[in-house]
Amino acid sequence: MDITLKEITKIFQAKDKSETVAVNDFNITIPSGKLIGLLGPSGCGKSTTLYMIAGLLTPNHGRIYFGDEDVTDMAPEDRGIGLVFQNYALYPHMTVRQNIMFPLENIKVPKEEALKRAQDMADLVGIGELMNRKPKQLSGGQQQRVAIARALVKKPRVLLLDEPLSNLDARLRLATREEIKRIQRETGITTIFVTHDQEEAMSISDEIILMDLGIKQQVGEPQDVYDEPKNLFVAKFLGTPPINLMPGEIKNKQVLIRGSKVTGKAAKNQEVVVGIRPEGFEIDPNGIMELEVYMVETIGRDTTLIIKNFNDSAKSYRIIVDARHRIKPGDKVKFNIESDKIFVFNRETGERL
Amino acid sequence: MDITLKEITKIFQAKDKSETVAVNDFNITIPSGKLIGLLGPSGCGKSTTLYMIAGLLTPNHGRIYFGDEDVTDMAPEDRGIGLVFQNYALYPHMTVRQNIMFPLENIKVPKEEALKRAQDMADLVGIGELMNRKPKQLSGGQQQRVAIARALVKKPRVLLLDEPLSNLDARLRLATREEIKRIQRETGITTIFVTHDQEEAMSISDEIILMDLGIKQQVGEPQDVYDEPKNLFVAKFLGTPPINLMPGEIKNKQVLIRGSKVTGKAAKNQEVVVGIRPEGFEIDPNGIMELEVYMVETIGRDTTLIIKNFNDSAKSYRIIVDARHRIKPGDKVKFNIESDKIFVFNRETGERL
Amino acid sequence: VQFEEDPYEVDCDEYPNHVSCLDNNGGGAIDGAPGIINVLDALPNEPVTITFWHVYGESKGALLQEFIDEFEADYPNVTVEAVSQGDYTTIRNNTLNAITAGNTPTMVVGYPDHVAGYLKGNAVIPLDDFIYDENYGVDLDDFIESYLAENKQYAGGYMYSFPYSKSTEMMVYNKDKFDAAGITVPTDRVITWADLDIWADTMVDPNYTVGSNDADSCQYLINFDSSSNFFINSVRQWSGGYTNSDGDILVDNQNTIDMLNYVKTRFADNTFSLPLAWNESYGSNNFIAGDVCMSVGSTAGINYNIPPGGEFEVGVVPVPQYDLDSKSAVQQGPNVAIMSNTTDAERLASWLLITYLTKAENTAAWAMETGYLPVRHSGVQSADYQAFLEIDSPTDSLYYSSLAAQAAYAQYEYFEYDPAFAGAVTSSDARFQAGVAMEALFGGYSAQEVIDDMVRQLGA
Amino acid sequence: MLERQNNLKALFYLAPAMVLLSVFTFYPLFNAFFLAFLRDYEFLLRSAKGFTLFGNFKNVITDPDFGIAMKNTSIITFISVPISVIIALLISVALNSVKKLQGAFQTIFFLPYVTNAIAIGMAFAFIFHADYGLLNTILGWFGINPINWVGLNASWSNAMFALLVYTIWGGLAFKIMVFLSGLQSIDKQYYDAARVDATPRRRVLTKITIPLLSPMIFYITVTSFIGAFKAYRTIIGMFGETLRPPGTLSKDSLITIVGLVYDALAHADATGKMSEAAAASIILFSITMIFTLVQMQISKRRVHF
Amino acid sequence: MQNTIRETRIRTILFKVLVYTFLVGFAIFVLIPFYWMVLTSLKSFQQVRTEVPPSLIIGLKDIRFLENYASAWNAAPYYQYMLRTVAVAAISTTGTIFTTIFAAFAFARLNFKGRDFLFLALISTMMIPGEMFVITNYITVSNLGWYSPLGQTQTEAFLALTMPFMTSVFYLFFLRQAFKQIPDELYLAAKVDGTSDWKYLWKIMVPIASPTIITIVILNAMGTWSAYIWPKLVATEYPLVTNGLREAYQDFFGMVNYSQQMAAALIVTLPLLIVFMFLKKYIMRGVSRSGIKG
Ligand SMILES: Nc1ncnc2c1ncn2[C@@H]1O[C@H](COP(=O)(O)OP(=O)(O)OP(=O)(O)O)[C@@H](O)[C@H]1O
Ligand SMILES: Nc1ncnc2c1ncn2[C@@H]1O[C@H](COP(=O)(O)OP(=O)(O)OP(=O)(O)O)[C@@H](O)[C@H]1O
Ligand SMILES: [Mg+2]
Ligand SMILES: [Mg+2]
Repeated sequence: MDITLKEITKIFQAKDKSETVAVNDFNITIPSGKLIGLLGPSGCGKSTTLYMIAGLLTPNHGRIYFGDEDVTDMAPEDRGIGLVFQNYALYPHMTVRQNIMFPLENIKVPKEEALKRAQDMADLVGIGELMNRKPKQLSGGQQQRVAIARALVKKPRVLLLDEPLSNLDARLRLATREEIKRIQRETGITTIFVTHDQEEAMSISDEIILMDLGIKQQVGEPQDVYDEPKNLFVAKFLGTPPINLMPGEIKNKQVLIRGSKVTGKAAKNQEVVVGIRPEGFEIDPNGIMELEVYMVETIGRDTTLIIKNFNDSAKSYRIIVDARHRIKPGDKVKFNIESDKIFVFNRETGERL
Repeated sequence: MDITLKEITKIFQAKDKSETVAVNDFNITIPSGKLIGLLGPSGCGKSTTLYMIAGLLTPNHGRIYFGDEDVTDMAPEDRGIGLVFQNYALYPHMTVRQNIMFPLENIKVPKEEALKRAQDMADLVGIGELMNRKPKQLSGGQQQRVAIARALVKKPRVLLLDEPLSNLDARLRLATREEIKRIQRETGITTIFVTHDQEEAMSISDEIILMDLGIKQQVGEPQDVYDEPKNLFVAKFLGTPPINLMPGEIKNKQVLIRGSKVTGKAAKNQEVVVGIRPEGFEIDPNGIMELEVYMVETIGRDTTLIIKNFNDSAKSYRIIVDARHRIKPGDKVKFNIESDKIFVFNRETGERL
Repeated sequence: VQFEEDPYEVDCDEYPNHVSCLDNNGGGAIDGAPGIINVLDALPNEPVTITFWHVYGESKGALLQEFIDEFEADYPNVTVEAVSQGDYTTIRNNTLNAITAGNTPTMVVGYPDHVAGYLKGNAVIPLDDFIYDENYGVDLDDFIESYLAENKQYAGGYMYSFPYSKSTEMMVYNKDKFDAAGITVPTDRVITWADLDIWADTMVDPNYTVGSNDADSCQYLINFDSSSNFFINSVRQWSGGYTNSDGDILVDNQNTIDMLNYVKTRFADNTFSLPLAWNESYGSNNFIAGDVCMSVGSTAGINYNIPPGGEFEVGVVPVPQYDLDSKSAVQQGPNVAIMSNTTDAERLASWLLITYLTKAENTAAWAMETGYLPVRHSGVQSADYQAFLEIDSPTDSLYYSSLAAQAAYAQYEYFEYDPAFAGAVTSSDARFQAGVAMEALFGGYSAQEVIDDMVRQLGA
Repeated sequence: MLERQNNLKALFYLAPAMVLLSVFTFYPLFNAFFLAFLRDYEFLLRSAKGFTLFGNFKNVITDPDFGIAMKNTSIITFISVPISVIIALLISVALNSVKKLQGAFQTIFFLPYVTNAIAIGMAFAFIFHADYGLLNTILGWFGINPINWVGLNASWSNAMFALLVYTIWGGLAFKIMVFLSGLQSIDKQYYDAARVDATPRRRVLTKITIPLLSPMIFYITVTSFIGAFKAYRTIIGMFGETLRPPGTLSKDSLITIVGLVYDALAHADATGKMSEAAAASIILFSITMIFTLVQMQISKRRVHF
Repeated sequence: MQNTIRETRIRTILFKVLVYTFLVGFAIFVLIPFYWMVLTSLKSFQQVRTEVPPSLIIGLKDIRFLENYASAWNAAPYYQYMLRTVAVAAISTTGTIFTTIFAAFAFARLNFKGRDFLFLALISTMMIPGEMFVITNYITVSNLGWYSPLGQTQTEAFLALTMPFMTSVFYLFFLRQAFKQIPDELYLAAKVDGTSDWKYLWKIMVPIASPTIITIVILNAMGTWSAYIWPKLVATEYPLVTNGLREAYQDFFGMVNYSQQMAAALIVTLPLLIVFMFLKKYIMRGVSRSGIKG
């Protein structure tokens, strides 16, 4: 069952009448059975969007459809939704087991089966031993896992996950997200997954949606969005370390940075912002760009060169190179730039050229 | 001021008398003015450790020293601590401004100055516009930032951060953690930082502590720990994608996997676990190990080869290679293994050999 | 708490007026001043403040205050703080507490059994020394005898209280109905229960609907406002015995049973009734509404029985008697006592106030306004009061009060008061149970059940 | 809560209340306890003959009304408390769930608290009046013959029914206010979670609201039980000093244990009566205490803090 | 599917109807005596006395508003009594609020020796009928010199009227329950923010528990407003409103002018109702607990 949001707008009004536009004219169709990653900076309206889909918030404007059905006025309890709240919202007076079983009891799953399903789900997220504890007696990550189990256990029609893994360690996170993905695949639940972890979003999502300031920025398959950002926001938002942005200009279909051509672009002459992904640099003694290395960081398996004082002393750039290159701070290194890792944006609108 | 934990043990006792050993005989000295990353799987006792340092929990056993001073029995409010709670713990009835100013009022900072400092701190974490909102009116990430601002604003003697960035997007996260690092450097506050993000832990920590099941596993500079894991747990825990573990054996000082030698090791013959970091594989037509590629994933800037059915059909291995290598699923590829990316562990104790 | 071997062995040198130090001569009279209280020759010149606890609400309280104001004008150095304590139960409880706290008012209004209780705490003084004092004494002969007797029934026969506000019962009847039924209620003799039986035959209509106000019939012939008084009066008339001042309950005998059985039959044939018949505490509403032809109630409550719009004429006569040879009418109403925790000056000032309040013209004035009766013969005889008794114009606002007072005086030969006793069972309890007994009888219980319950409750 | 003990600080915070309580509650309490063991105590003289262990208790227990009082007290307690707590709970929850007219309803439900006692008495007399009372009128619609609730010679059970209605009515306002203030401190998030989990309304009530309100329910239950064990004023209010329907005898009395205490107190001037009042209080105290302890024990498992 | 919405809507409407019916039903039940009070206060003395059965409505022309209310108002110096009652209520409520807040805090948040026992001891004091205290307290107040039937000063009267009511186990227990509902996390957060217990209490606990505190204020003020026995006992010359109300209409013959009495009762009740209406919004405006996970 696909989910369609039509011109959804949500405005919060505070007591003093000041308004916050949390979601602004949002249009999207989430294809049936897909897992969609919802990304965007903090406060951009992700949770609000999920809550509207869940029916906990009512949009000020616009309609929401599950399949062909207009559910805008449907009560949350009738929507068949599983939701992991960003702040868990575990029932404090229930044990882990009771928390997980709660949705099952609501739909009158026989006790025996409910117990089993709850236990299975808890085992899956690694809290099978803690079934008799109260939420207060759990660590943050354990609580989060209870929340996940509670949302998944009833096999909802639509699954909404609001940063469900933020408090888990990397390994558990990987395992859990793969479990979620697996369950989602097997059952074909349409799923929306809010996360701040790009790697996570990109690796499990069929598509990702990028939001900013309540407005949809780009939708597409993760790699496509990464490879072809539509605007500066998207380019900046995706990628760790983030893309390196430099002021440049287009002159005669050539993109120039500090006067030297880095790539070509069929566009009229103008001031632009040029973005180059950290991995888009190739060390080449004949490279077109010479940069002085300010610092070298080796984290885990990566070696990052940090460039400072390139054009703006406050800014620093990051270049990821193969660890084999033995580069020391102070070295001047020449680079070529891979053309598919370089993007040019209108300096005013941020639109990609 | 350095912090010393001496033989700290914390046992939670539930109503039914069942006990959970959250922290077990923990010994460590955190050098003055350093930023220490505390890592470990969910539920391993990180928060508990922080709470004991803060004085919110009393250890069942052991002493805690700030410098030479035994603070084990000191009240939390006298310890001069800043703490970002994993669950924020914002005061629900106060506005953002009041929340941030609260610690300043406690130390009787003049109103004017307090207002300014609160505003500055809020601006720093990007919530300067939201000062008049109540926590309820904020997004998850915004709440978390209020919590950070509140902990930092009073420039505490000791700063304890419990997954302070888990709900922030990558960019904000980077920016915030760098701000934290900067403030920490400038003021020399001894800081403990709990995070699940290894990259984060490794990039900002002067040292990292690894915990598991309430027990300290390894302490050291991040890269050292990564490069020289003391035991299987540490090796497994650090690194994304995680290290590839294969059963192997030592025979005549040779480490064998499925009979073929991968490296040497001066140890007596035994069954071992061999760990190879994903980035430790080098494509080499004459490589010592031939593997069939099951899947190729390109996420952002990385290309990951996924190997299945190597020796255990349930397990898959991940190899990260340079994106230049055009490899398709089904290809059989030969690898050499970098000797500093391969670790050998006792199969029983998990100790590194 | 102090422990004493026997609290009844009071040091009589120290407490010469304690109840235990007095001979109980069975309510006999004491002649002359016993010399227990030191009566000052004159009020000192320093200011004296006395506190007077009473039970009077706004209107009676205001009237009392007028007397006090006059009194204070006569004795400029005396200040009287008159405070209403609400009702009799409250004043008694508050006074008991005050005694225990050693923090009493100077004088209180109360029933004899209250005073008998206070006496156990050595808290009231005998007034005899004042009564017989040359300067300040009063002529006891001027007081209505039964009032004096009531106040002398304490141990030792001393007067620990002094008559103050007295009332009795009278009967009202609906003249119009009687006229319509062709019956004349005799005013020259006491009505008997036999009369009632005869009238009931004509006037009680078994099919009477409440509120219909038939011209010549009623639902019940006669109502008794106070079931306690009804019981006590009746039991006396039937020589059933009630209680004595030792607190013995004397009702468990055949006479009482007979009386109750008789009353029960009269309840059954609607001759007699209690306000309970209409779920009321008093019968006045239903009397006015015409549901009952006659009603017995307190003289002080006469005005409640008068139809406000003058819908019918009301006659007032003495209470009917069963047996003309042993007539009985209750005499009730509080007395006043002076507390012992006081100075001689305060005592004297209090006594002066008491005598002032009971002065002939004052007791008469008080009586006319409140519906109580004067405590002194001279009050009754006073010109004002005599004029009051002679009011015969129904338009006069005091007309009915006057009728009530006349009825009262018609029966003052046979005023009877409740023996006062305090202790685990008080005379108030006995009176309360008497009422309960009558009501239960009305409710359908048998005479024996009622008596048994009464005896059981009074722990005889 | 911090795990560490801090007796001094606690003392500081407890001191104001404790000083006042010591003077005006504990001291009188011990005083009262003490009296129960005095022999032939003279209240007015504050003197006694010595001590007795059970003498006063024996007097209370052998009182013919004691058994009746015990029966009435238990019935009032165990019927009125559960019913009124449940009704108050339902009303508060309903009230909390509506938007329109909420303020008006709240005011209405508070009214019993400010309504003059005499008016209440009159109104209930009207409600229960056998001939034209509201209740019998309503029953009449269903073809039920008029019942003599509190009138002349009304049966004990009818009178008790009326008393229970009256008691329940009288207790609603306070309970509703307490529950409302308690409901306010429940995080709305739990209701969101419950809705998403498709929880039927009844289950929201029983599984979310009630457990989360349990501290207040506990409070109300404990204090209501204590209050009901002490029932007396309501009976006076309804039946006057006789404590029973008019025209009945003591076996139909609705007297309670506190009624016995009052009875004894009303004779404070009689030898030993104060001690009996104290002894009756202690008997009541013991029963209530046992019951409260049981409740606390149960609440340990049921009350979620 | 569209059906579900309709069904839900119908269910919701049905449920609403049910809820409102329930509320209205009980509202009527609760209102009867109050309505009675208003009704009686508007009837003539005559009507109240003689009507059988009493009428449930009253014709416009039968209303005796002015008559009853004016004479009720004049029956006692209510204005003066109210002022005094307000003062007494203000003092004792302030006292009660402070002492119970402190003690409830200790019981809800502090860890000290014998806490549970002490708490039980406090609760147990509620199990003794209040009149057992009255006598001793009366003696105490007398011994303290705050009361004497002879010449009590205004100050002494206030002391006697307020001091025994400056704290209350009943409200202490209530507040402790409310305090216990506040998440521990906030206490911990405040601690590391360097907050003293004192400040935490006033800045965090009290604002969050404000619905309960307001409730206590209302209930306690109400208690003073209807206090009768104690003022009667220890402040004979400084009556409070209820004393005024009761005594103005005390009569030994049950022939109270109910109309006027009810009018007076309403006059006396009105200020309280106004205060309640003003405060009740604070009860309903709870503090939403967000910003705490779990
Ligand atoms: N109050 C408690 N009662 C019982 N057990 C508890 C309590 N608090 C924590 N624990 C247990 O102690 C262990 C350590 O908890 P802690 O919160 O320190 O973990 P953590 O390392 O912070 O985990 P996370 O990363 O998930 O937050 C966990 O297993 C947890 O379940
Ligand atoms: N109740 C509210 N009243 C006013 N503003 C609100 C309210 N709830 C949310 N907002 C604002 O709406 C915007 C969107 O909030 P939302 O919770 O959807 O953000 P988000 O994308 O989930 O952020 P995060 O990643 O930080 O959780 C934010 O700016 C937030 O401050
Ligand atoms: Mg969010
Ligand atoms: Mg934690």
